[in-house]
Amino acid sequence: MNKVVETSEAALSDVFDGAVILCGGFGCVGGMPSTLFRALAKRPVKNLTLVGNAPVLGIEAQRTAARTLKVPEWYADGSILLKNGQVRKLIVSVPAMAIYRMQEPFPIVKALQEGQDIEIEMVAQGTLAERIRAAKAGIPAFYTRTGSGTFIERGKEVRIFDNQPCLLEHAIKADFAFIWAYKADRYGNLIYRGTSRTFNATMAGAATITIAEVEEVVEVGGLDPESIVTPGIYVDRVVKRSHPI
Amino acid sequence: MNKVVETSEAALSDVFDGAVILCGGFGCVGGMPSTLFRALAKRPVKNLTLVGNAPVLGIEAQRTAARTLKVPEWYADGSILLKNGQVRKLIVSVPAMAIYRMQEPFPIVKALQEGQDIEIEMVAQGTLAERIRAAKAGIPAFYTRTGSGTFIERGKEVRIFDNQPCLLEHAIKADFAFIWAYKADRYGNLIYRGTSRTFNATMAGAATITIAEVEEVVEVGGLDPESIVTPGIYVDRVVKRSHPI
Amino acid sequence: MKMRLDEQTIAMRVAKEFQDGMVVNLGGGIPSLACNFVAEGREVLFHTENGALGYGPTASTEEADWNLFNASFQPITPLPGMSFFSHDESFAMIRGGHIDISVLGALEVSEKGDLANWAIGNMADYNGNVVSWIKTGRFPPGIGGAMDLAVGAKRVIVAMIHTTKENKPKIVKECKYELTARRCVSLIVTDLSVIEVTPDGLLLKEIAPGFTPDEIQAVTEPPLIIARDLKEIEL
Amino acid sequence: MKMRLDEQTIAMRVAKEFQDGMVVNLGGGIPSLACNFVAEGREVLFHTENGALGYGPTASTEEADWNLFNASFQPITPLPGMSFFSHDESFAMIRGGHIDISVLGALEVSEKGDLANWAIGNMADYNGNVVSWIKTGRFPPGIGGAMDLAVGAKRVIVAMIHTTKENKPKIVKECKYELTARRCVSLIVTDLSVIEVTPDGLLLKEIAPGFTPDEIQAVTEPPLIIARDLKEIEL
Repeated sequence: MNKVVETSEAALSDVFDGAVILCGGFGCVGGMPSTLFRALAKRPVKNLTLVGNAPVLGIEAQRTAARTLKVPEWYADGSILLKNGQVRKLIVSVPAMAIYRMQEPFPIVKALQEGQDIEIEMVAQGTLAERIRAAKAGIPAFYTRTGSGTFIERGKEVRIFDNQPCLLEHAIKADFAFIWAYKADRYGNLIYRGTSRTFNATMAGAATITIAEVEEVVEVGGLDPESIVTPGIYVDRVVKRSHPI
Repeated sequence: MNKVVETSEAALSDVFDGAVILCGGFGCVGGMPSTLFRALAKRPVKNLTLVGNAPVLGIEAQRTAARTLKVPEWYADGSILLKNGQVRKLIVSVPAMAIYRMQEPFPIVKALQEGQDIEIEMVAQGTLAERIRAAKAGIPAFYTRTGSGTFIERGKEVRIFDNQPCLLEHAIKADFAFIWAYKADRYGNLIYRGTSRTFNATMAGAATITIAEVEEVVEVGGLDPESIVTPGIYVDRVVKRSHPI
Repeated sequence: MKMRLDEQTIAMRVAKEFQDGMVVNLGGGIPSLACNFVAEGREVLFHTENGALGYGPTASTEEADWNLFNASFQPITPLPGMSFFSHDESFAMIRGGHIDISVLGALEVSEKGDLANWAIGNMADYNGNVVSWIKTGRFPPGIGGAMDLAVGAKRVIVAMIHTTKENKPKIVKECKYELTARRCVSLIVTDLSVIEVTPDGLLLKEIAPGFTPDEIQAVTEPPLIIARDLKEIEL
Repeated sequence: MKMRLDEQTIAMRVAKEFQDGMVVNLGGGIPSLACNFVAEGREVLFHTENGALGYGPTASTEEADWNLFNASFQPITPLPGMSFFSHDESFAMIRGGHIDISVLGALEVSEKGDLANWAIGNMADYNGNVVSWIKTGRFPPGIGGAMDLAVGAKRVIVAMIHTTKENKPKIVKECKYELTARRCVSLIVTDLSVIEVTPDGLLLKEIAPGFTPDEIQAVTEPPLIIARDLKEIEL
């Protein structure tokens, strides 16, 4: 058993037109599977659905947020797929940020203004995380109070539990999960680092194929069994990142 | 902030008649919060509901299962509450085991044969874990295929997702969680050991009050932030076990 | 002398609400400043949506590490007793009622405690179509963790400037912007006042130095109930 | 010479199904023995409901550690690459379709692949009242993880003795005992045969040394389809 793949190109050679992709990370530099996004941008696949918290903010937003902290040159997120016209739909919590004043419009704003036809499903961040976890855990649907009485409620079943209106939310079914991790072994066991764990650990195992971009590959037995965050059962392919953070 | 309580008696002084208690562990010696069960057996509370995988098998079952392995003298599970007539209801996956031939009947069989009036709700193990996790996570209810087409289905809402009939299952609301952990700090951060993690980590934070019986209390900072399994947010009281495993 | 509180001072007043042992989540903007003002002798655990509990003050540029950020995209510092977890676990904490206080910024708060804090506008202005809205590039909306925090935290405190830049009330009878959640806000701390949301209405409890209740009422849409023990904002 | 497989040999035949890289969950009884027969050169990760992946063979009494048990209450040994997790995570793996093979014992299997393996009897015998059943002390039922495994694993293999102690068929037209799940079993491995559950019915594929298809049919309630390439059970 060896889940380590030599190149990111090989790791995502079977991504197909119309694929639904879970995009790891939170939306800032730490934990973003940049190498995988770069590799996919070179492949002629289109009509992709990107699912994530804020997967298309782009590098400019990072520079604005980071202020004096340096954003790595090799940084990339899902916005490079957006720029290429490869994206058909976003299922996200934050498509762009109102608070930042940037030189250029956010990538999603630009794509829409350029005439791209992109569907956007806005999801509350916690509901997004839970819908992804539900897919991993074989739970087809669940109820949550989040979003009740807001525009999120539209078109959804409302049901009362403990006198509180709750919305029925469905698992998000995805074909691929692109995630980042700090270290892996060839079984696919993963550990993370600090707040870069975030959606990466949530998405591992939530898609048909989970591909992990990692900083380091260690020997089997090199990760403490008590401290493995993502057991290898959830990971299909591991590829070493070319650029360390 | 100091969640460490000096004695197990003090840790559960507010357990009340009719309380619903999540019982940690899996059903065998490792991970069973024995000290807490012993302490509660000394208090005159009754009409308790015990929730757990197999919380009332008793020490005889352990001896039968363990064969030549020695069962510690101080071992106890929820069956000591059952023997005292303190239990009104069980929500469990395994109330007793058909496979073991023991000298005496299982504690639940004995209690019922002695005329105790005890309600028993049988739950599939995974559904039990998920209903407990749902309570922790603020999910009032969810759907699962598990149990569909079996006696578990009786009285439950059945709904089709992806052409498969699923059952609506509800979060289990509990007043107390009795759990075991290996190490804690005074913030209530916990780590476990091997397969003794099991339902203990699932139940932490799933009840109004979570009480952890631990082998060792370490200084704040003594647990690796990447390896803490149960963040202190889920734990209300920590008490050091008098008997190490 | 009249003196509006500046952002740091609003955050300082909010931080007075943090008791020893509490878990507090801070939203972006003014709320995020409150992590620097915990009272001496109190241990408060700060939670961030992207998966950390027990972080310290904001990091300097030299200390900053891309693997140690909060949900407002600010670098943070580690503290002993800190822990990291996945995003689903983080929102299990939020949705499951494990956060003692959520401090959020607001665009509008209604007299019933309805909160609007994630969209500067209303879907109705765009025929209910979020894509049309985003296409305009005008304040493209983003939900983030606010909806979950607003329904899940034990207590929601709003920290904000009392009025818009045009001096219009942000404390209103009914929110016009898209809602975050209904009837969720307990306390409003602004540069002018501290107001509690009660079943009887908005209770003016504290007031900025030199201001009169009438002056606060003039920039607040719903009628204010004046607390018997109304006092100057205490820090 | 006629030769029924013993329990170890049944487990050995089952283990032939385990391919390199697979995740396999073993139920109590005969299934639990299969962890000792993984083919050379294959790495198979064994999963146990109580929260471990990648454990090794059963532990000896000297090696046994109360913190290292499987769900069948047997001590297990650690292996490099092993991991531990909570019970909810363990069943996310099971329910979520991450287990390649679940090997379960059975009391009855129907020709459609229905499985009964957790209760020796039927609730109807006790007016549908589980308390009345348990009170009798006769084979008190316990569900455990079987229901989740039966619906969640990619493939369910039953490993059992072909008949009851009274030589009655356990492979039946309809299960009379309480069901674990409907239409879940793919393959049945017994001391007498290897039978695949197909949409057309039960396909007899392998047979114990010295036995004839008629002899297997005689202790099997539903009609068996004889595989064209029927062969002796291979180990």
